[in-house]
Amino acid sequence: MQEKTNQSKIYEIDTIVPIANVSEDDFAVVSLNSKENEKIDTPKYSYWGSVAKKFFFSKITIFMLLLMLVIFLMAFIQPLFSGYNLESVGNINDFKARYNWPSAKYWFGTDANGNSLFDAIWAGARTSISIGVIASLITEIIGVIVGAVWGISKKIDRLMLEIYNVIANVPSLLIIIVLSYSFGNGFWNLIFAMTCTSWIGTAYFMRVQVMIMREREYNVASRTLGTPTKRIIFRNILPYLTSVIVTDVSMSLPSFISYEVFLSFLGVGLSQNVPSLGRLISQYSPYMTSYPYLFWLPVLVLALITISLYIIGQRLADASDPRTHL
Amino acid sequence: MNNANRETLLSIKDLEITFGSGKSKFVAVQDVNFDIFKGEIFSLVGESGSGKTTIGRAVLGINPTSKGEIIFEGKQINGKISSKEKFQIERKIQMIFQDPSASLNERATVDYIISEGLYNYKLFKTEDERLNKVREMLEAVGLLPEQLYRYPHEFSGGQRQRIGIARALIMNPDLVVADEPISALDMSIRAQVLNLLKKFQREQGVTFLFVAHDLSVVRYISDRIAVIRAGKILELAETEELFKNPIHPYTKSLLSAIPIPDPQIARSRKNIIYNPNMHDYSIEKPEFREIRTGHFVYCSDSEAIEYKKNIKD
Amino acid sequence: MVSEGNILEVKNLNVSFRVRGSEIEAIHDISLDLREHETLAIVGESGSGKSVLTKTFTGMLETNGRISQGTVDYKNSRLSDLKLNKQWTKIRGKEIATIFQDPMTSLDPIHTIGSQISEVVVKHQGKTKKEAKKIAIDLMKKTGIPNAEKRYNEYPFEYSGGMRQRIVIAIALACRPEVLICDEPTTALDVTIQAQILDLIKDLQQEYQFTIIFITHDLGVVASIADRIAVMYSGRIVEIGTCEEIFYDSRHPYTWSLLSSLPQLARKGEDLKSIPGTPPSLYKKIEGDAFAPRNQYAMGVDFKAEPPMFKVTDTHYAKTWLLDKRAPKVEKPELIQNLHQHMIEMTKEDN
Amino acid sequence: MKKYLFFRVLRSLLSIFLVTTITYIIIYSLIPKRDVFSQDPLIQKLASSPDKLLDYKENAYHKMNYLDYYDTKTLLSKVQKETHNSNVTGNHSKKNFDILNKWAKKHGFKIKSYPSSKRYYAIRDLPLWERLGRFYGNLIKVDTPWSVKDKSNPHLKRYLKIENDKWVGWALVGSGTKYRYQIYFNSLFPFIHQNIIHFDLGTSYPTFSGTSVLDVISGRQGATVSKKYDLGHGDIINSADNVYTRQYQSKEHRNAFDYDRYKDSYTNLDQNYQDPSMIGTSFRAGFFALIISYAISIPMAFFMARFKGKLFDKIGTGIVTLLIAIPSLAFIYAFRYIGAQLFGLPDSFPTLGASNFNSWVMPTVILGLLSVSGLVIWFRRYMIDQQQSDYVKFARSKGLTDNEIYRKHIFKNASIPIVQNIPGMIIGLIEGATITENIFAMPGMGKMLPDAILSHNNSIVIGLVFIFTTIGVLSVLLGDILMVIVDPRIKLSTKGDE
Repeated sequence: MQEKTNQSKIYEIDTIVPIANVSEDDFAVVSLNSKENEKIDTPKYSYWGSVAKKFFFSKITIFMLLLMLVIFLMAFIQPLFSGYNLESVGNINDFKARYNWPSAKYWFGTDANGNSLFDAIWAGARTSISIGVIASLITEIIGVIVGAVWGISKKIDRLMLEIYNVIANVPSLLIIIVLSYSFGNGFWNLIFAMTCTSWIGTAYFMRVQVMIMREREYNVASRTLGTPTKRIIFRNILPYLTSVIVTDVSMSLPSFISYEVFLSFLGVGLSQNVPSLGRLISQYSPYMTSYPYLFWLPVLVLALITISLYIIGQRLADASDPRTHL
Repeated sequence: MNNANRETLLSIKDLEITFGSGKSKFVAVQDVNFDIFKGEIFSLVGESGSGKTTIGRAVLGINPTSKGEIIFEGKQINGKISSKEKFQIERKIQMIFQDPSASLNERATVDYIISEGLYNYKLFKTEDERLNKVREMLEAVGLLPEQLYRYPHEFSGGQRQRIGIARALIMNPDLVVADEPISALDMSIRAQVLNLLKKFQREQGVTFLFVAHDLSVVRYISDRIAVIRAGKILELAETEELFKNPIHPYTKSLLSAIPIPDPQIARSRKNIIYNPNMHDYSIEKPEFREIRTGHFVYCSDSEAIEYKKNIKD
Repeated sequence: MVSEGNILEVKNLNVSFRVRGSEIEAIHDISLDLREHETLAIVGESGSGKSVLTKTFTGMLETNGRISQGTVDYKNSRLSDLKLNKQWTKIRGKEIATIFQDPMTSLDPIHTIGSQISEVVVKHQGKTKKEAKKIAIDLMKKTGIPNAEKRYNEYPFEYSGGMRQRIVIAIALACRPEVLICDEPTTALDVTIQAQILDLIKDLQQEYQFTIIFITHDLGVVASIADRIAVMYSGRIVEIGTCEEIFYDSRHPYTWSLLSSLPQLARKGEDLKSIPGTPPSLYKKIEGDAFAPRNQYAMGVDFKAEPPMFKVTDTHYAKTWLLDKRAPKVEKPELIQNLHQHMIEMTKEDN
Repeated sequence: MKKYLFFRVLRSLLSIFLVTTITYIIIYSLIPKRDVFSQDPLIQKLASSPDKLLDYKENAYHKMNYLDYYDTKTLLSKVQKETHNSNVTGNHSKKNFDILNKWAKKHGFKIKSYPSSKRYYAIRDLPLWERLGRFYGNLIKVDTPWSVKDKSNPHLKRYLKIENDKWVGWALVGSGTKYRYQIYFNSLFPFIHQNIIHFDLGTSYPTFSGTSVLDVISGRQGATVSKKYDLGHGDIINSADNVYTRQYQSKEHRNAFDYDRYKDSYTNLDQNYQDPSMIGTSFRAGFFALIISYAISIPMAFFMARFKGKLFDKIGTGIVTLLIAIPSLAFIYAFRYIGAQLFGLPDSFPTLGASNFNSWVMPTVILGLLSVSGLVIWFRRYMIDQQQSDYVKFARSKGLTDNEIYRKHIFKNASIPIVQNIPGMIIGLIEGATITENIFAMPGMGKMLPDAILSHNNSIVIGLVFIFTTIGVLSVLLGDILMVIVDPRIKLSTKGDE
């Protein structure tokens, strides 16, 4: 406090200001190292390091990450041992095996055919997750590449815009339903139907982002340095779009899973013998009041999958935005 | 100095640049003629929208031209040229940008940013050679070699602008277009950058096309100055000549607007406002004329006579 | 309560910001009086805290910032105690209005120019919409908008930068403020427009008698307009005095550097005088004199203890150890020693 | 501006055309045509009589434009008429075959014989382009006083006049036209109706067999209802007839009772049904869902942005995250469960039917809620972006209160992108409706689509694609025009070029 009042005090010129620890010698002009002024005091910055730091900062994120890991492991390992078969009716006449409420023996209970819901859910989850992940990957890869080229090249812009305008006006669920109807049922057919036009939405989104980027001065600078377009895309533009791309993935993953669920619910899409969460939900929806566990457990698992994927995606997108690193 | 004996590096002839087409067509630059001599700093001064940046970018081949020629080292470089030729010219003409925070790739290290051109033209044999070149350049612009692997946003505005300068000058260019390189910087930092440009001119004989809106800055740095307004060059002269004998009323107005760092003079000084309607060009068409040696003004015949009368020496 | 003749008083003001868990001091121990009807220029480079200081006068600090110490008084009210936005709306505009640097973005893009002026007239002068329109058109004429009646119904995107800044000024005038804070109003403008806007502000002050705080990083600009100048560096006022005192008799080495680096003073064939290095990062705690690392006259003491404010005259104060009795007597740089003489010669020569 | 609009509309039409054509080609070239019978119960019944089965199948293909099919009787009448050879019969013989085959070759047909009777019939596979040609050729039908060509009624008057008709009141009445009332008015939305231009999207099969696709989608549904028609002079008639749909009926099909009632040849008419059409059902639910969705999201986003970082914002963000992350199916079930348990609302539309208000509540509210999350996220984002802008800072410095700034400036500026999003909302609603209508068994277009797919009703699928695409394209067009109205900076003429 003493020091504070001292600072505020005003002294006449050419007086001796009383200060501690200062001698007469300190009042001599010292020479400066001009390089010293150029030093940067802040610790060294690493982009991915900061992303990781920011990402793992939140407890919710870590919880969701663990949840997602558990679900993924269960979905991809458990079915290998359970040998679950959707169409198995072996226990249909064994009344003891039918309609068991969740218990120590049947963790998630059993259904009308005496099949274990626990097995069914993980087998279904595997299909649903696979579809979501594969469809998102395809959409994102094609979308980002096409979008980057589309945004850079003025030549193909007009043509692509026309194509986009045609496709974007049609509800995507309608496209998926009609295509999966036309191509027939099946895992890969469904993925094809889903990704057939979905990439163009991503590509358009990327195009807009790239066009915003394209006119930025640092890209003009790269052009004056003779940098080829390909390198401009990979070094100058895509790195800026990581957070945008991650955001897009985090939205598209749950939506593809949701599409699969709904299509299976309608009875379009996957073949009859492939288990999926959508199929389980649709199959068990009549039991909503009589044997609610049959219906609500698959719904719950489905919700947990998409929520964890979505939240992790959003957090990752936030973390990969350097504005949050400061 | 006698201009006839000097080697011309860049020559611009009857340049016209338009944007858009049809109804929305907009002529940004018209009837522009000037030469830049080897080793000089030539300044193009005008307000925003005058077309000065457009000309600078046309020289770099970023803006297409609609008429006229840009001749660099005796060869036309605008219009249709092969991409190979263009690539070779791109190395020789470099640019320094206005906004140091927008013109550097924030996701790349200083090392990559400065080396970008070296990579493109394979201007090094070994990795060591490249690193040495970059270190030398860093030193030359007053930065520290230890900052090689830092990212642009870790630097201050003035430092970033020096990175931008390093990136352009490591290419060993013949001509550098500096597009308002200091107007986004704080007053106290500006001098650093100007000194640096001057140093490269002096020591390496680099030629500069310096684009600015402020005559006070330009006076110190440039050898010759062209004043541009609404896409047309109105006056061109050697720096001291222009300041001592400004002829065109627009130049006079620009000069009168320079803030004077002296309270007594500043308060009494009158601001000259230029009215473009003062010229009557309905009968006599204006031209770019040499009023006296090396001093060109855009005027009509009768104006030229008038101007010549008023020249003091 | 402010003293007689003053309209605003700042005492021992500290402002700090919370950034990522740590406290950063943006304003350090500033005391300042604003006299009625004067024009005070605050000069400093970006990050020196000049805008932050004036934001405390209108309660417009960013949400992570706060006044950690000291007081701000305006007439009869203690501004530093105001918390709610509601209390501030009595001050903002009506008492203290601000115009900002970028006229291109200061106006709402989807409302007409006219409606944005009359909105304020209705609010602060209690007029009807019809009366407000008349007043708005008058203000537009006064700020030099030709064809004001017609342009009343145009949108901001139809105006040029200079014209928009005139509109921004017209809006500020419509508030009838006592104090007008001009936060770098000409930095984004061309030189000729800058000169015109400065003239306009001067003329309007003559007519409306408001007090001006003029913020800029260009010392050259304020010579014609300022009555007093405060030079800021790293959150501190390092020198304050009348316009003449700052230009002709400055005492702080930072002011010297600012003056010497003005391009108008440059001599052909010599290097421009520049200030080496960069301003200190706010993240780092400052010890001693903030300017010391860039100060060619720095002494050992500058790295150890913060210099106090020394009084040069009744109106002139500087915060540098060079004014201590123990310090060696340092002459200011030769370039600015005979500034006035030099400028007279130069203007003569240049016609 | 006009020129831009013209090209804009032209492009929209082209979009509709392209999407419909592509769908048509994909469906008709990829889906085996025999699939249409996979759900058809008649196939089983006819299995014992192969001739009838074949006739049934070929007739169906004919209706669906897969091929042209002439059974023996039709074939013979064609051939006899053209060759003036009355000796030819349909019986299996070399002579008959030669004559028939000669005709068939000339017209690109193939002569085949029925499996058991061995009598001849003719078919011609239609190439895809010809089918497409027929589809578009028949797409638009304009009704004129010369539309009716009935040889049995040579004295039919041909006119159009405006008169006060005793059945429908003031109307543009036609004679010689297919429809009696060309333009008429009534209390149903959109109050002015026309019968001049009709779209024909083909014939539905196997469900709603034989009905035109458009009638399936736009015709009212449910039980018939009687209405009172007051014809003046105390003459009151109680009838289920929908008099607005009176169409020309040739003499041979004429029903004496109807002829007596209407006193002219326009006696072919639909009934009045109590429930709205599929399209009507979907529109009704969609329209109110749109309103619900905006009514919830806009204030919610407004206050979340207004109190950014505060409790309301945090709770709102949590809710929105959940809404986005939970698959819509799960969300709908959960909500349906809550609605049924807590408010006693029906969990299926047909339980109480379209006439009961309660049936509409849940499907509409849930459809609206489905779009809330997206809208809230975007509107909040736009508002927050606006908060940062300089003009807000300036508005504050000129002494406007926060309320004024939010209401007059931020809200309006943030609304511009929202207006642009309206088409997206409508397209999203179509998707949402597909889900909700199925879950609530609501008889709308959204439910019709999967129904049509499961029953392999290709004409309906294409018809629905056409309608959905048209709605999508028109809403985008609408969005663009709205943008010009709300944003002074945009001029239509430049927007198309840039």
